This record gives sequence, structure tokens and C-alpha cells, in this order.
Amino acid sequence: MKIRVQSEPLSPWGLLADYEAQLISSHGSGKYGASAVFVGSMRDLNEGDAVQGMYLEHYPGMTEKVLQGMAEAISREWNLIDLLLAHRVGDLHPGEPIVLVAVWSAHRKAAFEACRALMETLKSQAPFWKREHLTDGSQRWVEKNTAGY
Amino acid sequence: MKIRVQSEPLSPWGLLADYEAQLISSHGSGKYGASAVFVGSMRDLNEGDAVQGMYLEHYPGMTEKVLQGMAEAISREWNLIDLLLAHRVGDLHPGEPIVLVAVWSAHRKAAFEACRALMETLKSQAPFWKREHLTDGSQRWVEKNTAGY
Amino acid sequence: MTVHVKFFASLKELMGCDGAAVEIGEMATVTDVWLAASGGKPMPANVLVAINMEHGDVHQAVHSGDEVAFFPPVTGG
Amino acid sequence: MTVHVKFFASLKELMGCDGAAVEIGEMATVTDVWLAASGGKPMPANVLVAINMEHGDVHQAVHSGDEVAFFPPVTGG
Repeated sequence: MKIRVQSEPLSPWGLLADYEAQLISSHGSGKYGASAVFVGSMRDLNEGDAVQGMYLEHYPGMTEKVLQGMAEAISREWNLIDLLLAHRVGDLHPGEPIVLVAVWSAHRKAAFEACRALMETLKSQAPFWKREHLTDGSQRWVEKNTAGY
Repeated sequence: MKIRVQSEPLSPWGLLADYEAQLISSHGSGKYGASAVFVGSMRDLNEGDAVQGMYLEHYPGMTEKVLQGMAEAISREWNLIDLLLAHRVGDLHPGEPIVLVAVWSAHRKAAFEACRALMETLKSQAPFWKREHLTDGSQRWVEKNTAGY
Repeated sequence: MTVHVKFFASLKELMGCDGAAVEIGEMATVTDVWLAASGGKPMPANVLVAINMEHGDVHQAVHSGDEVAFFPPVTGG
Repeated sequence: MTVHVKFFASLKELMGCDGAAVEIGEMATVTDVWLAASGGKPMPANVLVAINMEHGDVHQAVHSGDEVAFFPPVTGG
């Protein structure tokens, strides 16, 4: 299991290729039958307004602790083989990935459910806050998430 | 939207990196906020027996037609921005990816639901059949899928 | 009329061939095609049917030149 | 006793600072910490609380040396 909170750009597919190579070298090949992945990216539009940038604030220390706790709980609940979670902080531009959640399990039911549950828990519990820079020059804090279910 | 039925090995993360680069160059950056991906891989164990290989038979022509139809229906239903589906046929070894389903949408709810719905439809409708080669030298047709919900 | 029959997977092994062109009278259904192609064997439970590469059922009418496929439950993905 | 207060995001802007060390009497709750740190301002609706980096609530007791954080609903992912 790996949790990353990073200010550098996030490359989901490269990260997954590297992480899975490690996973296979430690667990062996053929141990998982399913992986489910979610990538959340920054859109250039939010609540009808054009957005040119975003600042992602977090609570250093607590953020990592909360992510670690939820990843462990979800791994146990769905009996996952492995889990990878990466989240950006700092300044972002439209199109850039914000979050990557990947899980590996024996069968697909657990993979789909664990991946989605982890994202919903992250969105309601993990201390991150988005401030948007609109193209008209104004700034605003994002105040609520879109519905997950 | 792209559908591939291929006998060559499938590299999900490389395929996704390439496909998403194309998607961005055609749609522009920042148009989607969510992507959900599922990869099904061959396990070295099924129904309690050690498996050393698998042959994936399909119905050339109908397989592609059914996959195309379900991809179009699901894209419409969840208003997806794009969709990529790749499925192996022929001889496989444990650890090799069998299927990749990836969807891109504005928000995460549609991405999670469409990805899972496409996999369940594929597993119940698309004409593929698995024959397993067990490590004891015997062969058998897989007769049913594990539960998806 | 002539219809083109195909068998897949375990059904191909059971029938000993992957298909055949079958001569059958007009007004035939998929069941009639099965009986003609199999030499009167009973159809195993759970057999699925496709007509011209679309999922169908045993009661459907077939037409000259149709491709009629029989196969077990699918197990891809 | 001393507790360490932190504010995040819009609350940091509202309070004009990202935190402070606050002196407060024994037997204090998170609400008491808020009042001491904010100079008696009413707490905005929807404010969330963490004590020593664990989610908590305004009725919880605080202890000397605790880190008490106040922040708006989270919007990551």
C-alpha cells in the first residue's frame, strides 16, 4: 500500500505501470484478477464559470494520517491485495490530475466497490480545500462537492 | 471511442497513456473531471485449482458488434466524453490482462457507474469463452462468472 | 433454403464441428435449425442463440442465408 | 493551559491568521478554544473540528498541548 501527497504533477498511468511492476515482483504474477482505478482531474469549468487555475490547500500531517486510516480500513473491509493513492496539493491548471485511487483484488466486485468507497470517503473526510482562480481574475473557495451517488 | 479485440498482449497503462494523449489533443485539456478504469487479469487459481494457461475463444464479427453496441448504449446513458475497451483473445498466461475498460466523464458518479455497467454487460453478453489449462494437465471450459454485484 | 450454422466453445466440441451449411424447409425456426444441424439431438440446457450476430431465441423465424449460432453462456472479461 | 489552534482555507482568511497558541483555563472544550482564539466571534455554520489531527466535535474536552484545528467542509479529490 502506498499513499502520496505531492505538489509535483501526477502522471497516473506511469505511476500505475511502475507500482504494478513492484506489486508483481513482491506478490508474484497471477495473484489478482481485478483492478479498479479512478482519476479525478481539474476541469476548465465549474458551476458554470470558466476556471484558469486552482490552489489545493491541505493540512500537513492530518491529511496523510486520514488517508492512511481510510486506505487501511477499506483494504480490510474488501480484502484488497493492494492499494495506491496519490493526491496533488498546491497550484494546478485545468487538465491536470488531482487524485488517483487504484485497488487490486481477487475479483471485480470488491475492486469496483472499494475504489468508489475510497473516493467517497476521501471527498468527505480528507482535509483538502480547493480555491479556484476564475478567468475573470476573481478567486473563490469551492464550497461543496458534486454528488457521488 | 475505441474498441479493440486483440490476440497480442494488452498493456493497460501504456494504452491509457496513449489514448488519453489523443483524447486531449482532440477534445482539449480540462474537459473531463473523472475517469474510471477496470482491468481484469488472469489469475493462477480458479475454483480452487491451479491454472497454468487459458484459451479465449470468441465469435469474430459478433464479438466486435456486441461490444460496439454496448459501448454506444452506455456512452449515451451516462453522457460519457469518451470510452476505451480492449479485450484479449487466444492463448493467455496467468498475470496477463484480459480486459480493459476505461471511461471519461465530467463527474465521478457517471464514470464509476458506466465503467461497472459496461463490465457487467460485457460479462453477460459479449461472446467470449474461456478454456482453462490446469497444472495437472487437464483442460476445462469455464462455465460461469463470479458475481458482479 | 440454406442457413449457415455455427457452434462455439464447449458446444463445438460436443457437436464435433464448428458449423455447417444446412438445408431446411421454409418457415423454419431456430429450433428447426438446431434439429437439422444436430441430427435430432436434444438441445443442452443454457444454450444461447444468435441470428446474424444478434442475440436471439429458439422461437425466432430464420430466413434464407441467415447465420445461426449456438453457444454456451459467455465467460469473457 | 496552552492549546495550539490552526485555521484552514476560507476560515484562515476569515480569521486573518493561520493559528495561534491560546491560553485557556482547565476543563475547556473545543467551543471554549474557539471563543478564546476568535475573540468571541460566533462560529460559522459548517465549521469542522480536528483535535490532534483526528476529526472531532465542538463538545470535546481539550488538554494541555493539544492541537485544535478549525476548517470548512473539505473539497479534495
